[in-house]
Amino acid sequence: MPRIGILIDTLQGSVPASFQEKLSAYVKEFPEVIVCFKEDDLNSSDAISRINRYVESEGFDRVVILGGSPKDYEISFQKLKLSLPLNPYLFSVANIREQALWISSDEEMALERAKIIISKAIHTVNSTKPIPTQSLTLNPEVLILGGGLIGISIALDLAHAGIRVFIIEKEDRLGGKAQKVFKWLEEKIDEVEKNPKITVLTQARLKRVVGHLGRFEATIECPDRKEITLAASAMVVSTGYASYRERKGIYAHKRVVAIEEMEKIMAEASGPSLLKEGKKIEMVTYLLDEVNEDIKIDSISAIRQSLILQDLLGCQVAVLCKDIKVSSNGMERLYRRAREKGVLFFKYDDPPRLSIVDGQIEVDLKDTSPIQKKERWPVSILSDLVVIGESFGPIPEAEELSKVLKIHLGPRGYFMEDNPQLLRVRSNRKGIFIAGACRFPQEASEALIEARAVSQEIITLLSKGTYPYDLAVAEVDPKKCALCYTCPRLCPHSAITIEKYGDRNVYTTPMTNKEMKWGAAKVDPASCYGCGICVAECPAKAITLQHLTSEQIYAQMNLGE
Amino acid sequence: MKAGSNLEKILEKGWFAVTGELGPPKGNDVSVVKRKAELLKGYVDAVNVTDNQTAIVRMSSIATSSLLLQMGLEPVMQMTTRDRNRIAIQSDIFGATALGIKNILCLTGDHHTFGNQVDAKNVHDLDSIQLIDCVRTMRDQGTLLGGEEKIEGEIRLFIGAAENPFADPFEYRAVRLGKKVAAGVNFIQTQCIYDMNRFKEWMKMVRDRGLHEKCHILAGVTPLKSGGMARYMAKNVSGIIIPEEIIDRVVKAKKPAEEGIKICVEQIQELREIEGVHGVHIMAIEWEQMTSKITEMAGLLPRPKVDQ
Amino acid sequence: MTLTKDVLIIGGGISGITVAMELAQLGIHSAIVEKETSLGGLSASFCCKASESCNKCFACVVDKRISELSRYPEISVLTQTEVIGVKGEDGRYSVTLKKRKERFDLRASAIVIATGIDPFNASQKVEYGYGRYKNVITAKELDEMLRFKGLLSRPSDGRPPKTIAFFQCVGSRDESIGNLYCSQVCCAYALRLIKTIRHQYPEVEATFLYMDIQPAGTSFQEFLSSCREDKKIHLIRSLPSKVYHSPLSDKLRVRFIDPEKEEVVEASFDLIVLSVGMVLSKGTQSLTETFGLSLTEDGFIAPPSSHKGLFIAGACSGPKDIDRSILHSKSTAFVVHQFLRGRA
Amino acid sequence: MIKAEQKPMDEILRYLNPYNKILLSGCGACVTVCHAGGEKEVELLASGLRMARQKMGKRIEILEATPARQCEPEFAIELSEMIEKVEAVLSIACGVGVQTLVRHFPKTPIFPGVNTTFLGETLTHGVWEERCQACGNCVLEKTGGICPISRCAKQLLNGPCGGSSKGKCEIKKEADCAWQLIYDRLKSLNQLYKMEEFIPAKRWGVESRDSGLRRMIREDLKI
Amino acid sequence: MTEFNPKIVAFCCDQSGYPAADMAGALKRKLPKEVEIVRVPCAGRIETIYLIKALERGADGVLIFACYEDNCQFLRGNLRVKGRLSYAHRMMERVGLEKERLEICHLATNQGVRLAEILHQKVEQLKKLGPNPVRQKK
Repeated sequence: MPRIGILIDTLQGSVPASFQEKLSAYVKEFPEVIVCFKEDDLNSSDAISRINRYVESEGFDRVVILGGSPKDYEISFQKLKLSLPLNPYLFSVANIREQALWISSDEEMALERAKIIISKAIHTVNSTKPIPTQSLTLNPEVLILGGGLIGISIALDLAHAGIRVFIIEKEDRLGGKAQKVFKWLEEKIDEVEKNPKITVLTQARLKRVVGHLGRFEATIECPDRKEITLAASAMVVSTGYASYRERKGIYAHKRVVAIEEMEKIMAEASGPSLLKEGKKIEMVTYLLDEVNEDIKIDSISAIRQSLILQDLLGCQVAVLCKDIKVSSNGMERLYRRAREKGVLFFKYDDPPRLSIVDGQIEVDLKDTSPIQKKERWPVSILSDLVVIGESFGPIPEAEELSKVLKIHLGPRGYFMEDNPQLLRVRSNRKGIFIAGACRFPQEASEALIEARAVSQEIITLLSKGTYPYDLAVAEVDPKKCALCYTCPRLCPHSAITIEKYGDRNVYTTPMTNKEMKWGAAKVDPASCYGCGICVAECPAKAITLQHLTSEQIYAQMNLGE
Repeated sequence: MKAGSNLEKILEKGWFAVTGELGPPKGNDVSVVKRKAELLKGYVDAVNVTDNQTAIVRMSSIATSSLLLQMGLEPVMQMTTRDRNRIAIQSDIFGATALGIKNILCLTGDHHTFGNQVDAKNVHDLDSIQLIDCVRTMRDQGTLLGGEEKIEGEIRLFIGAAENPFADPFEYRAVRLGKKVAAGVNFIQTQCIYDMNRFKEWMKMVRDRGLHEKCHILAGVTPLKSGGMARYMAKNVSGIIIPEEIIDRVVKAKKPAEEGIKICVEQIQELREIEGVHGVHIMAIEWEQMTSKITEMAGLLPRPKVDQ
Repeated sequence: MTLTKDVLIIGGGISGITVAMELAQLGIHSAIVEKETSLGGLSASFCCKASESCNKCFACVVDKRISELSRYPEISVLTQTEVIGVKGEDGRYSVTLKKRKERFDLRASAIVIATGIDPFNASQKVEYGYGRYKNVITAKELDEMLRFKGLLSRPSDGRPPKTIAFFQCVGSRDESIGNLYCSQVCCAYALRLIKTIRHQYPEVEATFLYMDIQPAGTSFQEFLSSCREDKKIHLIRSLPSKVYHSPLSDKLRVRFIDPEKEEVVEASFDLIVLSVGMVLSKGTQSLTETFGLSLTEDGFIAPPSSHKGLFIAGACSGPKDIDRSILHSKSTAFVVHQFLRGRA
Repeated sequence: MIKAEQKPMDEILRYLNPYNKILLSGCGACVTVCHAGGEKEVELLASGLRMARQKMGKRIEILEATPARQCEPEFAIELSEMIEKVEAVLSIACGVGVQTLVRHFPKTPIFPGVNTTFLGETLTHGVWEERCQACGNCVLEKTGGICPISRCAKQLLNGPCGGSSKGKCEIKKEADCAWQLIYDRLKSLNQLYKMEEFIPAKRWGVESRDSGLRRMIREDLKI
Repeated sequence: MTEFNPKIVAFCCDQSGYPAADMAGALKRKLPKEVEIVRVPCAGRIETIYLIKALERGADGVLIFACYEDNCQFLRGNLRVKGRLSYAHRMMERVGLEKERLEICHLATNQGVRLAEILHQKVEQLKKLGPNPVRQKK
């Protein structure tokens, strides 16, 4: 019979002494309970050492804590931080404060509740077996997909922190979209190429990935179809976004350009004015928010460009948009400056009409800015140049890549659905991170912060060189596995694979004592979060959660047989 | 001469043939057959007798066909593989020919779930092309399908089949016609045509394969009664394409029915001009009285008499 | 008495907490100094803004993080504590702290300032009558009402409002009060509030008076269009000029330009919610003097040169929502870690 | 593999009406994989039936078992101890499993708890589609590996009927036209000529289900 | 004749429902008497059979407190349990149990107040429905 020690956490007096007495009286009724004592602050490390002493002196092998929310204790006990006298899973918590004392109208009712909770907790410790922990060696090697602004800055961060980095770039050189925009990127690229810890593979394509966190093996197809295989502990997806604009009808006209092209035109501009086919450009109209309303990039570049055009190149600029996006640092001021410089801003609801009037383009719209003067609209702008917003989208390879990496795409085809629990930079798989515009097009300054956050996540993961994990996760009984592929399909973290010859499911035949190997699903314990989705869905009852069996759940229902 | 039917003779003479369609009664009321027969008599060279079309139970096409014979019309007996296995098919062919029926149209038949006996077990022992092959074997080899067994007496049938240029895959439809020709079909009646361009495209493919010389193609037409009908067919009947402008014409017209007839007549005239089209098949479904008017307006009257 | 830690973190909001946790995971010991009695700061008072499904307000993430904090023995938390002075520089700091009466020193190699922001004091916008009319409240007050009371009611009579108006850009993008910046979070914040209210109280009608709608997050487009589809949510591009109170009906009359009619109109509401902008907290201003930090032209803390061992995390470096505060704090943690490695 | 779906519970209840103690037996093979008759479904259905009967005021006792494969006699016979204890058996294995029990337990009524639907493929978790009708002489070689017997409503062998429109079947608008699929596939394999060849009438007789009980004998195995 | 307190089994997702329950406590919200809280790592862990067995074993009502859509720590768990719930509902319909006895409620960590409300409403509703008709007499 198990020997249980009861530990009453007085929680700095939030559990009245009288109540404590009643409880200690109650627990004595259980034969397996051999001792009951009090503690003031269980989260303190000296408390833990006291428990150690108790365990030795009283010789019990299981502990039930009567106190506050189990989450607090579990966090400090189960997360392998403190050296415990017992396996953390031989502790169980009866939440008699939040779930009894505080939610009951009177103490008697509270006691009733507490009793039930305690008996459940005792049942739980009785029925749990110790769950060992393991750990995984993590080599400081990281694979980065996409050598644009974000990929580069992560690579440099990591390299400085002493991590070996591989960059896989599909183009023939690093830099991606940002090259056009940021001059300083050149030196960064230079830095990357000089850094001994960084290896860059250009014109390369990720073909296959096997393994899990800490042991990813990526097969990369290099030019001349040569294949190489790289090992990495973690991976970063920073493949950026695709921006294109379908040019049909009037949008194909030579006087209509996209913002990115405008960037080039202005860069080439020499002298005090902007020329197109030798003619001076006087009126420039920006037409934004036609496609993507929810992306700031266009508004910001439009304001930046318009200032230069208006100020240095002697153009009159009008900016047409649904909403001007100024929600990033300093933009409101720029917006204000632009208006002071004479840039005109118009807001529209129904898209403006474009028409060609002897070589120029006339833009007509209904201005919806809240103003009283009638004559301000309908507005009609005869422009030498119309600059249209990009239309942003996920990169064409996104879908294929998501299959190779076994990570999800969001509804709009960008990497990962918008789920706060992922804290933006995490993917559904342990060890794979998402950064920058491949998750959603955003302006550089914000994306760079995201990049740093990813570096931080990776450093945290790799700094210790090992990844400890306990086996309180889903485990497959190979003999029961029906090989139905349900769990690999459903595992949200792609932690399950069908192992044709998994070492987990080796058993020996009685006669020959030969090792038989059989196919079965296999959970990678380090990548499993222990959510139990596969357990619930497995049609053959082949999967169990070590620390939460069906039997224990029924016991928690407390409905009897 | 395969069978020496009126239809065969007219086509062989190279005249422009006209066939009509007659739906048997949903019962055994012979007067219905009489009434409809009167409406068609003298305006068409032969009359298709449908075989439980759209899987609605009607008087059997064999019985109806032989009634028509008594009334002095030439029937084209339609036969589907939906309801008969190869035993029933072959015995029915014995019977039909014994009753003097000379034309047969081999079909797979509308799926039974469209009809009024949805819980039936369909047969589909043969498909339409295998049926053609079966009839040809009986006629030309004088044996039963797949067997050496000689048939007592001789089967003389002018074998027809349907083809739908408006179903998909379009590029395959002519090929499939080729299969039917290879299986031994003598004449083809098409699904009703509204999309003239697609039909012409199809005919070109047919000619490229030289099929128009191996069988007679009768172009199918159906007068539109109303805008409603046009819309419904365009939307719900797969394998029928009705161009918007035609729907518009009927919908906008003051007298839709007359407009429908007018369109039909124009179509016939247009079809006549197409190389390889040897006749028209007028499917005036439950509107038989219009057949006379259409043929008259289209200048297809009087129907030629072929000397016995 | 004197404590010694690797890092001192000033401010126990989501940013401070995140920095501390990130560092703890790297084995770096830190102390969080929080002037209030409990951690969490501004974001801890936010309610969940889900409707049929999650609207990505990140409030739940804050609660989770706070509860996780006790996991880390590397982190010591000093509540009701304030910074009085600092000695030393370049990674050798001794900070004097005051907890209630007692004063004590804390030695640290790096200092992270994560003091966050205060909501703009709405009474400065006299024309909106905040502080004068009971039923003019700030979005924060509404948020707390929903989180702790769990119901929607008018301060004046406790009855549930039928019509609510949300004023955007109160204290943001406003030259008249010298705040020439966009607080970046208020649009999404207010719209989420509207959405969750509409979900829990389908009879309520909400009017959203704004200048420009600022996007936030990956699925904002869908979110926005779902707001537009809702017949009982009116998005009007126009900032109100004045609010009047009609004592008899106890309603609030709002004057603004109707962009459709192009003329000044008046509409009356049961409750007015002001989406107040962000300003650097008063406490922080004195801090910046203590540490000799400079402010940006928008009045937030300008990033100091990293070799000093002084770092900024979260919204005190410029308006941020929870989401981006967390990201920013993580990135700061990275820099801090690098700094300490460099010294070791 | 074989696919099946559970029969409506009221129908099952009707079968079991006269009995107060039954065995509910699933199968560890196909019906487990298609989530229709595995250990879990046994447990669920048993629970549901007990509740329903309890509500009728007519309690029923249910033994539960899930042999690895009900269609193998030896596995079936393992149930005999339990079956002796009960008045009837409800089997949620496929039709084969049910009849294996029937063959070995002449005295006990055995009822089916599922409808055996078809031989099919899993498209995604929770979606299955028929692929084979076990017709007994396979035509897949002629049809680019797509089976018109199981996937064409009219089981045509010489190309699509007139109801094939825009790649869909006119009988089931959501279903692809098998012959469109065949056409596309042969096209991509450059084997369209196969669709020009006339496929003669199929031998539905001898090998097929229309020829009464089919039995396979491998002389080399059965000695 | 003592008054009828419905017995409710409340499955609480460890990511939302359970912390919310704690918060309800922390805010000193009173909860109905007969509530059994079953703590699960994710609503996705809840098998259909648990729901059915809970009813069979005499629970008057069963509630699932799961995360909001798009906010599941494990991405799809809350959706999966929704599917299983619909299966259970179909079965209950055939058995003749009211759908109201089994329900899913979406919560966030910080909605302790809402959790308390829901529980109280449920109790009222169940009092109207009366005791679980399939409860086995022990």
